[in-house]
Amino acid sequence: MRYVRPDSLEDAIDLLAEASGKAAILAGGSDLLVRMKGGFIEPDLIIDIKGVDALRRVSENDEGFVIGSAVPCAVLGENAALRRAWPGVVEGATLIGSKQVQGRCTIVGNLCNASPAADSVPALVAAGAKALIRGPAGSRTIAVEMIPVGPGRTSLAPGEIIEAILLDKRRPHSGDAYQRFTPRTEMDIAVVSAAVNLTLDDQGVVEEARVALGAAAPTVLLVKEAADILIGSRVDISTLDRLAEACSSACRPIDDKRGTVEFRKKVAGVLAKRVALTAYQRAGQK
Amino acid sequence: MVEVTLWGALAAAAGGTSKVEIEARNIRELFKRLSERFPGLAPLMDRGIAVAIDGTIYRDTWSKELPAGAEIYLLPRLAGG
Amino acid sequence: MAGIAVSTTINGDHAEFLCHPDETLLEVLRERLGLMGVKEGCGTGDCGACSIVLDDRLVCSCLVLGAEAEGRRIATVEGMAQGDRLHPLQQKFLEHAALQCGICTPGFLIAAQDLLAKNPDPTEEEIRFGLAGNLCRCTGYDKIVRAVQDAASVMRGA
Amino acid sequence: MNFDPRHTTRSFSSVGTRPIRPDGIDKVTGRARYGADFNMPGQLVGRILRSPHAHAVIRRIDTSKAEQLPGVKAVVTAADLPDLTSGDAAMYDILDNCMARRKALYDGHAVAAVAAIDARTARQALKLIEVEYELLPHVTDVDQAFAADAPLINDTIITTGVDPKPDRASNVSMRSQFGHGDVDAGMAKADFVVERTFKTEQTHQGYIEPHACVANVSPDGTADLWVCTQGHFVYRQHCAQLLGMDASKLRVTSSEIGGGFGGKTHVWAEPVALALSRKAGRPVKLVMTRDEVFRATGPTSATSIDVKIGAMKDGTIIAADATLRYSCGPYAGSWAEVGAMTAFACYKLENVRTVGYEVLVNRPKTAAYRAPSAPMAAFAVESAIDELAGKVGMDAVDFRIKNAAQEGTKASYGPVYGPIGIGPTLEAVKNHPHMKAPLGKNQGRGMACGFWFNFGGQTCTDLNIGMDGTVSLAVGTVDVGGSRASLSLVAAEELGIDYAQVRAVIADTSSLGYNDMTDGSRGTFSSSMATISAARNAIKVLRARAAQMWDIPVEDVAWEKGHAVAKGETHGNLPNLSLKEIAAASGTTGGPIAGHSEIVADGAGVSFATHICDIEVDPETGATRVLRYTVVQDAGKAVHPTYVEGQYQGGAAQGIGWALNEEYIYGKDGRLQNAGFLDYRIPVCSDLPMIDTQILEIPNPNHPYGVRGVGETSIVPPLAAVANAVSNAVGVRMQHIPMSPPRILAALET
Repeated sequence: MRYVRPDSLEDAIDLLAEASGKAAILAGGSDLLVRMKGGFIEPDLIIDIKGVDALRRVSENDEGFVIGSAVPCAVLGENAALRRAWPGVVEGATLIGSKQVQGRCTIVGNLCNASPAADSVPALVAAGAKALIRGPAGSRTIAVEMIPVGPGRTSLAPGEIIEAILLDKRRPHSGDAYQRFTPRTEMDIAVVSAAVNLTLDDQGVVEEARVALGAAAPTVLLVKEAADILIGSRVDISTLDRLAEACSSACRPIDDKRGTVEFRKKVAGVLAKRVALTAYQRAGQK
Repeated sequence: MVEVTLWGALAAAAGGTSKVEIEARNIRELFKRLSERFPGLAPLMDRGIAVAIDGTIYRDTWSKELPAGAEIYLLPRLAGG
Repeated sequence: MAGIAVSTTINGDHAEFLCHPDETLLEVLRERLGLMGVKEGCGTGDCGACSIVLDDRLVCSCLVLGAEAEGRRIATVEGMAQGDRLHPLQQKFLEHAALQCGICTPGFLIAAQDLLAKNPDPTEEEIRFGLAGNLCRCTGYDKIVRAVQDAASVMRGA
Repeated sequence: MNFDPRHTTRSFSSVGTRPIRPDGIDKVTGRARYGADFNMPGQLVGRILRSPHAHAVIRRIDTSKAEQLPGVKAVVTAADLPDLTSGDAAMYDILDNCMARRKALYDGHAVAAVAAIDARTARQALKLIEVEYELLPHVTDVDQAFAADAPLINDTIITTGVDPKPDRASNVSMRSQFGHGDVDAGMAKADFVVERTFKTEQTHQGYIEPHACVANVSPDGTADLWVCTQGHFVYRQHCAQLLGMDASKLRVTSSEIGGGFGGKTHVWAEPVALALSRKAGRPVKLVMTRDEVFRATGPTSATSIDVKIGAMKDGTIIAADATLRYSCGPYAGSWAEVGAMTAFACYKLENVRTVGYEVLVNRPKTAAYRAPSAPMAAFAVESAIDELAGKVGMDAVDFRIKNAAQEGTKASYGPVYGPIGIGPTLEAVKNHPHMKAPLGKNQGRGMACGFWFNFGGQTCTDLNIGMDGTVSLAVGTVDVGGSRASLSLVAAEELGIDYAQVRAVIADTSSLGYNDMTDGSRGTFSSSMATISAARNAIKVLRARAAQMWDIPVEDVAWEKGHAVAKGETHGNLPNLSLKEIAAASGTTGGPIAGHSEIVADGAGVSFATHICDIEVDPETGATRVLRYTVVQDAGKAVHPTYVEGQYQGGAAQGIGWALNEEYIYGKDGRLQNAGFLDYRIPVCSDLPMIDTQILEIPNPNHPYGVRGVGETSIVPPLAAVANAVSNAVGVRMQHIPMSPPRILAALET
């Protein structure tokens, strides 16, 4: 086993592409080290990408935000501009694990771990976030929901690294929100979760909407029917009830140690209602 | 002479008698006489027996005297956490 | 398996060590450097007993590789007292009996120190959520929260 | 030792104060040494291979490849731990649990172990051990295991306590029964009857420190064991017996203990570590991973309990009946028996019957957890009592006060009570401001009572007075939460000196006589009794030395406030001699001054508590939030009130976790699915409110200061108190613990 800490992204990609055995990328390590400890993975090469300065920055340009793949979630929570523009995304990112885990974990790691219960992913999906991918064949940009293809599996090709997550510049009257259900108040994994991202017109009517559910299917679900219910509404009670219904029936969850099918279906709807209301209020204030 | 009450499982092993009159001055004598009279109690006594004397439970003080007229109650010997 | 040479600063002092690529910082601190105050409760980042501060970030040292410590600053419970003067948090933990078995105490002290550095006057709720990454099975947290409140007020006054 | 009535009016000078504990500094500076914090020169790393199967015959174990791996110094299997238990069935079960012999009986059962030069070699070696299993049908659920057609776990288990003796084996190892009166006749007379079945899931003590030890067997057969344990003397006995050693040749030193709660009263890895060290000829350190702790150690029983209680219109309980099925892991146990004894212990009952069944399952061997077995029985009974109070139309507290046991009541488990504290705790709760505080929407309040026996046991203490007049107190009960402070207070009190002049340490097994372990709430109760006795013996010596120094008869020397005082007309004018002065002269008055004590600390006195809980339930998600919690419990006499409060709060927090979220979850494959702190959810700081405590002091007549054990009772009421609060909040009777959100939501929708 080898540990390397390249200082450029190119070096990191070369190392990954040339690795003879199993290579693992280390950013926050909060998933990788747990899997290594449990004996589920024994990489021959660990590529620590935190030596690449560009990956450790959050920047804002004319198109929006660029979040480097090695930025710990705690840093996202401390970024006032990001919090203002994408409060739901930040909510998701800063709910992962504990303060201790927050200081390490990254949204890209959360995405690539490809757990259906990943806390930061539903809000990213609802936000229409994109992943900037670099690999031996060059770079490409795809929607984040295209990355996980099933529990623990991603669509990344061999040698590919996610360089950054891109979030659009916010239009006026926009708001997003994320909530998850956990039995404990902290230090827990989502039993089910929901994210809603809305843009209103000048009259306060929903013009654009995206609704995403976590831990409700093998990958995060983008529920178009639910979004369609919100579009054209002022998020009144009957809209919310229909939204809940649409979310509950879109779920394809499983029974496991964290929750039952019935519970997940029901609570997905409840959470969707609650986050839609929060997102609507946030959008109305801007 | 003291009257001794046996809890369920012990009474069953003693042939169904739940109250026994025993000539015993202390717990040691009580156990000795009981095992002489009811050989079937042996496995249960090996597992451990506690003696409640007027409501206070004794597990190990076999020299404890059995006052005349006291309520003597045999219980399983328990452990705690 | 080649050893990796790491140079770092621990509790203000320079420290160097060799470690394996898959060795966690927790293992290095405990087994190579003798800093046994850093405890292992789970090894998976779920209990907080191995909490340390790594370059001003509170982390679980079981979720950090030893090799990652190169060039960084590490603070552990062993560095909290100044000579024979206890840190106010240590003193208040003693006075409030904020520990029973004490295995979680080093992690709580480091987490509380980090919390108060960022928020010198926290509410009870902020303390509770701020320390939610540290498990204690003995106290029910009541006396820990009180000790942190008391230490915070001493530290603000000082 | 009987309660000294002087103490009811006496003002204590040390006992009842709240000084800083002597071991505190080491614990806040990281210097305290726990199980894993000790190393020896040349030490190897031990690791255990565990069965991934719930129930399987071990056909063959091939360790040859592991043995050939460079760096591996020893591999052991059951063959290295021959059966030396000579027919002692309980010890045989412990042996089999330490290392599976014929069959693997649960997911996590140890099947082999290695000692290697480092952890990575040891891990690699485990992968090279080949075990051939023949899978057998398994059963992990207590009700399924109880059923007649269940897979049989041990074909030699014939139910005891049943007449006539059954002619075939089953998973029920014992039936036990307690009670008096005529339950059926009583029930027939009742105006109101509540009958329900309750279930509780299996929990773990959840101590933060995994089991750890360092074993060192010398070629001459002597050995040392450093270990985190609640009872190093008991570990010595067990290890010596299982390994065929003389107990005196095995010296066991207890490390600081990072939580036990009953889970460190049993050996698991220690005999294996000793066997590895013996075979390798080098010290072996063995530390469990968290995964191993959950899969292989500790858990409580899972239970299924039927309760039926009848009351008259005036609120008198006329009959009470319960059948309790407790899982005990794959070995015979006596857990339901304890549940059956404690179930109705809070009440004055004319007609009562409890029947307990011990049920074998393919889960880890059940271990004690803080007032073992009582919380589940209390959950079932106190839930039914609450419901019955409602049917009668009485307030829940008043109904309990009306039926509470008192001095002279024949306990449901048999004997007649002496002075007890259930009534006073209920009165205190009735008058507590918490009971009168208003509740909001979706909020509910519950209260419940709890009972625990408390134990004493064998205890040995040495009190040595140094030449400078300071005192070393050596005790043999492991300090799990501040007892060194309490015992120093007691020594200071008895000798009449300052707390700061006493230093208490936990002695190893070669330095002190045998001590039972710190369990059954006995630590401070028994060791304080032994400390008082040791101090009184030392005072006898001090008086004799003072008599020598003054050259007067010893009968004329009294001991008052830390001084020898000459009495009588002839020498009443002699200036008092302080303990320090007498100690300084000890070299010429007969040598060292000490007091020893070896006692059986019986007469611990039963313990009662009543708890109040406010909870809010989110009716859409089933989420719960504990808003307020109050513990009222009798301490007899609180030696160090801060640590008594700590015991009350800690037990309540564990009970709340059990009530709401903690449970072992097994898959259909019989494997444990949540062997970690992420999915075995013990409460975190933000889950709990402050926990208010009220200490009642009703002196224990069998202790010189009136002390009762306080450690365990606080975990008995919370399951029921929380369940009653949730039931009151949602208007549906909760019958299954933990009341996880999916269970609450499901209950709301039926």
